[in-house]
Amino acid sequence: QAKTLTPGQEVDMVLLPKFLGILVFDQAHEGAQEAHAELQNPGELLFQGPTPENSVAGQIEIMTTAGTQGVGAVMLSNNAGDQIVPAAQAAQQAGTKVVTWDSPIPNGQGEDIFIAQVDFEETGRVMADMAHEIMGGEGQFAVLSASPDAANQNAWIASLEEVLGADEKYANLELVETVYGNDQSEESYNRALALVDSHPDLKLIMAPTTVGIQAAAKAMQDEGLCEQVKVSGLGLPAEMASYTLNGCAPQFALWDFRDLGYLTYQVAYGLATGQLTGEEGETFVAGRMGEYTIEADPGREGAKRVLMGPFTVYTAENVEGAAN
Amino acid sequence: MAAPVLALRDVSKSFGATRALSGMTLELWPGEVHAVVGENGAGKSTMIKIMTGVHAPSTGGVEVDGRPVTLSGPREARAKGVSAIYQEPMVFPDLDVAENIFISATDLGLVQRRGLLRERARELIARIGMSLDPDRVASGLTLAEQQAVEIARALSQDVRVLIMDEPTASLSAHEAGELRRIARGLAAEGVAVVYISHRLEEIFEVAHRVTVIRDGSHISTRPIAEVTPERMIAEMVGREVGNYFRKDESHATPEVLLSVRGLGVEDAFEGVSFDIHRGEVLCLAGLIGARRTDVALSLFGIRPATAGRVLWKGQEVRIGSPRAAMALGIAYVSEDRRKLGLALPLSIRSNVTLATLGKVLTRWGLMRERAERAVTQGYRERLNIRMADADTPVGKLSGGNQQKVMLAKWLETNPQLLIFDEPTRGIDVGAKAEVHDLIRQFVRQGGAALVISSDLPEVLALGDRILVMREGRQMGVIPHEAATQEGVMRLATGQDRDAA
Amino acid sequence: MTRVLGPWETFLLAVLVLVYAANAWISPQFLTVGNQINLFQLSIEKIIIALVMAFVIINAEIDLSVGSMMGLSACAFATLVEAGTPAALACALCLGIGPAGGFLNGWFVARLGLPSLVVTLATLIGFRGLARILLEDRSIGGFPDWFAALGQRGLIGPVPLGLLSFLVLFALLYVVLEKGGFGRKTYVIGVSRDVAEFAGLDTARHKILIFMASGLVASYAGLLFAARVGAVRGDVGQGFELDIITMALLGGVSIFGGSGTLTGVGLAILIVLSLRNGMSLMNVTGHIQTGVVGLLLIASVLVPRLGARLARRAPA
Amino acid sequence: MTRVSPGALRLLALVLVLLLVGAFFASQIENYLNARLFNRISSSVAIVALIACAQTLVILTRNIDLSLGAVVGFTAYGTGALVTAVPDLHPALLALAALGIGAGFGLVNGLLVAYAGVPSIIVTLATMAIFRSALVEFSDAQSITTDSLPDWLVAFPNLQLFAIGGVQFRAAFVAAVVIVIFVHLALTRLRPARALYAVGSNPEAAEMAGIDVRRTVLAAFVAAGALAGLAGLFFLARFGNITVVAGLGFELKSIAAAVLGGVNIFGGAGTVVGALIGAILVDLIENSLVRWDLVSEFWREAVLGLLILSAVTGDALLMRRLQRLRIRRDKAAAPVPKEATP
Ligand SMILES: Nc1ncnc2c1ncn2[C@@H]1O[C@H](COP(=O)(O)OP(=O)(O)OP(=O)(O)O)[C@@H](O)[C@H]1O
Ligand SMILES: Nc1ncnc2c1ncn2[C@@H]1O[C@H](COP(=O)(O)OP(=O)(O)OP(=O)(O)O)[C@@H](O)[C@H]1O
Ligand SMILES: [Mg+2]
Ligand SMILES: [Mg+2]
Repeated sequence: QAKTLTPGQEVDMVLLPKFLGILVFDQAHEGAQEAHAELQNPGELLFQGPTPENSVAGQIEIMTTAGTQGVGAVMLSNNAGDQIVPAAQAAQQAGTKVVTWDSPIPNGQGEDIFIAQVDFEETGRVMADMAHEIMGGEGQFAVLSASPDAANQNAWIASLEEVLGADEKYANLELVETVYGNDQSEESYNRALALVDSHPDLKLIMAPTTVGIQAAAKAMQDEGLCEQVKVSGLGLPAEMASYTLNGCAPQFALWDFRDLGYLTYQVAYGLATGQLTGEEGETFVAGRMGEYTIEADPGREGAKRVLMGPFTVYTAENVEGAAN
Repeated sequence: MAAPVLALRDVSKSFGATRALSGMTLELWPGEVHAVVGENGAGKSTMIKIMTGVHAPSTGGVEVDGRPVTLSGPREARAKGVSAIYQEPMVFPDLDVAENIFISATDLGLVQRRGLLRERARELIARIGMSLDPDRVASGLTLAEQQAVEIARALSQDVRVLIMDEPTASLSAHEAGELRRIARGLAAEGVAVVYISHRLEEIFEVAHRVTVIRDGSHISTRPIAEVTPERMIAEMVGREVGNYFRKDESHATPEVLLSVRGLGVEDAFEGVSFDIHRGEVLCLAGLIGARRTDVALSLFGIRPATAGRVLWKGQEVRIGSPRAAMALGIAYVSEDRRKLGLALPLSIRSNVTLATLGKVLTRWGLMRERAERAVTQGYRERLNIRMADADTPVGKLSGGNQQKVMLAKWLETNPQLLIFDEPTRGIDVGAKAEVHDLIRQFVRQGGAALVISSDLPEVLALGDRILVMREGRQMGVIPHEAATQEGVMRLATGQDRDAA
Repeated sequence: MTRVLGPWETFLLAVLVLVYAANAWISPQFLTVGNQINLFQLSIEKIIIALVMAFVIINAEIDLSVGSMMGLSACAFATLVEAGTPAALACALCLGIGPAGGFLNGWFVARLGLPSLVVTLATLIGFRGLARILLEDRSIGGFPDWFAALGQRGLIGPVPLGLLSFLVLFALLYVVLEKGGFGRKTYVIGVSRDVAEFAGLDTARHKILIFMASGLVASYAGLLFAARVGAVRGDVGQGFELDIITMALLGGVSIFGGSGTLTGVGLAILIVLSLRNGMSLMNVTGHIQTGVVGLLLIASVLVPRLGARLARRAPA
Repeated sequence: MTRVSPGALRLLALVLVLLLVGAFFASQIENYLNARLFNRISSSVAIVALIACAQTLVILTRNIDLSLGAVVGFTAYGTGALVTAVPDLHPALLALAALGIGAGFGLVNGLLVAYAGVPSIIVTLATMAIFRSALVEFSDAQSITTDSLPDWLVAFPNLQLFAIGGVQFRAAFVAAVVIVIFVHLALTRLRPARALYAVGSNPEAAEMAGIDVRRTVLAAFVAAGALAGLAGLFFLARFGNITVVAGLGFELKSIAAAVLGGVNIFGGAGTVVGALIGAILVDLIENSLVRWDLVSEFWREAVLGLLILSAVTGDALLMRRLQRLRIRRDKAAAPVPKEATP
């Protein structure tokens, strides 16, 4: 039966986003703070991140320092790929729990558990479904991703490709190209336009990144291409509402980052205080979000995850409500 | 009673431990050409930099029209009518001649009018007796042309005090004469002209009064009529100096060290042929733009020859780089010591051993500091270099002493043929004599010297033979016995062509 | 004798002592052996390259491509290992990449006379591109244990290979720059290439050598990085060049060439590292750290200058 | 005798390179040379041109400004926050605010460089970090989004002023070109602006000639900051969504554009029109590479690096050849100097 976490135990926690200054990470921070207060942890909750230009080295550095300081848990949205592994393992050896969220450690080493916002397999299907619906079941589309080094984006694109190949339903959808906008408005915007130029029959740009989807939508709108080329992917309702309403981006999906931060904190607290063992099959109550079970991560051998789910797909009907 | 237009009152200036000026007092009156003479490092340049606000005096003060002023910099000095032409020409290589002249003029309005600029530049250049295209970009100008630009710049606005720090150092005799005429002319218009020069003969031609300084102190100020050259020199160096411009007998041996046949460099010069014997001094004379420097550069491998043959001790050689030249035993003492001769911020000792680093390295490529100091000390004594210690940056030495450091660098390579390009430019009489002795001593010991000089008395005093060039062509070779100033000049200006 | 510490180095030393004292006072973990080693290890690639960057800048050039060359070597190494090449052989091969890249940089700069800022800006992009071609969007890990151990564990006692290399390289380069003929030439060429050329030095060769050395060390740093973090992606070393140049400049190396000492660079490295580490231990977040290092960079040039101005004002 | 000035020569060489690059891609990419290409390039060049112009002003004085990208980012965010807070703000006031914010940053740089005597690369390396840190701190992780911006601002970059066939001349591009030309005229025709060239050409001589070197350098930085501020506003208008990474990497891009445009990195020579062409060249190459089927996504950077290197090399060699020809012609045409009889 589900374990309930005992509040009031002291443990220092570090929430480590990819980098600072991005809205979704701040939302996750808010969620974590909420849980921190609820669980009445007398220890500290630190929100520490590197600068965008220094993300990889910065994450490794913060992870290392956390180990040195002996904090109870580091909650990591990994931007360093497998390169974080030695630092994470060193931290684990020093007694620090490493809980990843948003973006895991690809090879699963150095990580106690991953809090998956959604099922990565499902991400592919959700994107394929949105594409299918927007394009009316057939035509060319392209992917505009963040950087080639972003592990979660890469996993999602891989799962999208898999779904496309596996299911008859999507036989007439053709993924023509994947380009990278490096999560910069300018690059993403220009890439989106270049896609349109090089593929005259393009019907959709799928951008599994909040910066990319926004820039692509803006580009299509600016160039009066919304009728011809639609935009979809993963986006923030607040940023996308107007494009959804005017038809440039009829559908997109996302999960709630506040919840993700909240859930992550619950798990990390449980592990760091020894209340959770982190074993597969363990079931616990995550405050207001209810019951969750630790399970094997189907995408990464030997890794464990807690699946938050589900996606919210935003359309003209629900986007305004979510934006506020 | 009227006040002097500019005056220094009991001014001292120290740079760290170096005392460049002490208790200097000087008055400049409208309408006079006031010559200032002194040995290298006596403090002349420092004095004028105080007059123009580049340096602030350590103690004492500057007066303009009898009122004490604090000059914040050349800008303010110019606003008060004090302009200077510095020892080292200062042009803007990226701008054309006209803009170089008028860049800081205040009376030309906000909008640049090229036509007007060009017009006025032409007038000014004509006024100083030069011919120079106002549209030429300054990066291609020769030293003399740069100097002309600077003079024109100084004249481009109202001046009450015009300071010339060795303005004729890089000019040919004709231009130097022109310049002296201008100095006199300005004085006649009521300008006070300060004229610094190491060429004593021109001091007597141009100056109304002359001030001698030695070791940063004021020695004397007198009307020119009351001074004799001997006395002036004695005051400058603190002792009597013999006749230093005396040609001693030739030491030339029959052995030909270098011979050049029909040498040419594309776009520079052509058809230069001569022999240099061991023990001989061959002088290259000519006006500016005669392309003598280019001859030297090609012999030194910087601008390898594109035509003709070079024979070294009878063997035909190709000199493709300075390294190749040095390997043969050729050294080149450049005329542009700031740009090409010395690493100014580095210490004296690193400059002296620059061309011969290998000699002061251990087997492992490490510096033998003691050896390096010994070498430097040797030249300090031999060339009488005035310096605090071997670690002083060369840039802090006075011009003349810098020149000696550069010479030391090349002597250390132990060359057989030394090419001197304007070796005594900006050097005081004492030092000049020393350099001449050095050159003579060098050839006497079996070396050969190729001396490029625009100073005719020097050419006559040094050269066993004199090769005259004009606009990239060899005009003739005159043996010493047959050489006169007029003869050389006639060849240099193209009124005569020697058959030899 | 020349003084071992010039005024600048003395100033840096004072700052360093201050930073160390403050850190030790505030954080009990600061002076632990583990933390002191981490302090170096976390930036080991940058500080190793910074030592050679000092040569490059003293020589009046700049090398912006070091981060990319580092990345390229690391990626090439990973690709080779993945393809079955023995890691030791792959190391040896990849150490050749940097010198080759450096030669390219040097050739364009020294022989063609293009400004190094421009050339290495282009190769910054180009070498990074080659790294991307090799790895595309993949990440390669799983290097042999001995290789990972070199990057992650102590080699002599707790001191890992990286730190050891840094110390050895520092000693070596100190001698070369400040006691050797090569160093003397570096200064002279940095002051004025023309003067050096007229004195018969082969300035082009010298410059090319320095760029090649810079590439060699960048390659080595790339391998160290691969060993330290155990996996390689196309973005290895991206953006490192600015931190590296910052350290060299803070060390008193003049951006115009011709002056600076390795002692100064060494001290500057220690200052930056200990300052960052101290702030990390005090939980100061990334952008504030970056800002503080920025301020330090300005202050370090400004303070002595203002001091000198005040001293001049004061009666002699 | 008519002569082509070295500056004009350089521009000609550049235009030639531009045409060559265009012709090359036209042969590689189907349906390449059309109005759409112009529209694409012109829209994205609008922003880069401004910072390239800004960078040029600074480089001319023998300095460099690495903080321009951070200034663009901060101003984009700052003006976005301002217009969100005061939606009815007059466009002119908003533009003024952008100029002001940028100039403020430029002032900080300029004072430190010119009056405190700290080398510009050090100052701007530091302020690049500081300004961006300030942005992270100031923005508090809140992005500006298109929704919160007034319509006129969002529409501005694509507002079509006039069109020739399919070739559209849009407001931002036209504005940028007008500004560049304005700066160009100022630099070539205004006497005080010539001081920039003098200072960069030979700072010591400038001091001796009585030019206020410090004020000149300060002015260059302030003007560059103001231009970058304006670029920030354009950035805001074009991309709508502003986060802390806005403008990241613009510093290097602006240097690349200026240098490709023939601005001498050691100061004293170059034109902003050249920088504009340089910006177009960089953009054209980047944009075309994305469309070139032969190179995959992962090859693009490598090819871009190669192209920049070859463009610079080609330009340098071409310039050298042309210069030599010019000297020879000058010589042929120059009057023989007159020398009087002594
Ligand atoms: N900036 C400086 N720093 C230190 N010492 C200096 C500086 N400028 C000049 N000096 C020293 O001051 C003294 C006077 O130098 P100054 O240049 O005034 O001599 P000068 O009379 O012009 O000599 P010359 O005829 O060789 O040009 C010299 O000893 C010189 O080394
Ligand atoms: N018309 C010209 N165009 C380009 N470069 C020139 C021109 N004239 C001279 N130079 C260069 O200027 C330098 C000095 O040459 P200059 O004309 O002064 O000849 P010179 O006879 O050596 O005179 P000096 O008496 O100054 O030694 C040389 O390096 C030469 O290449
Ligand atoms: Mg002097
Ligand atoms: Mg000459």
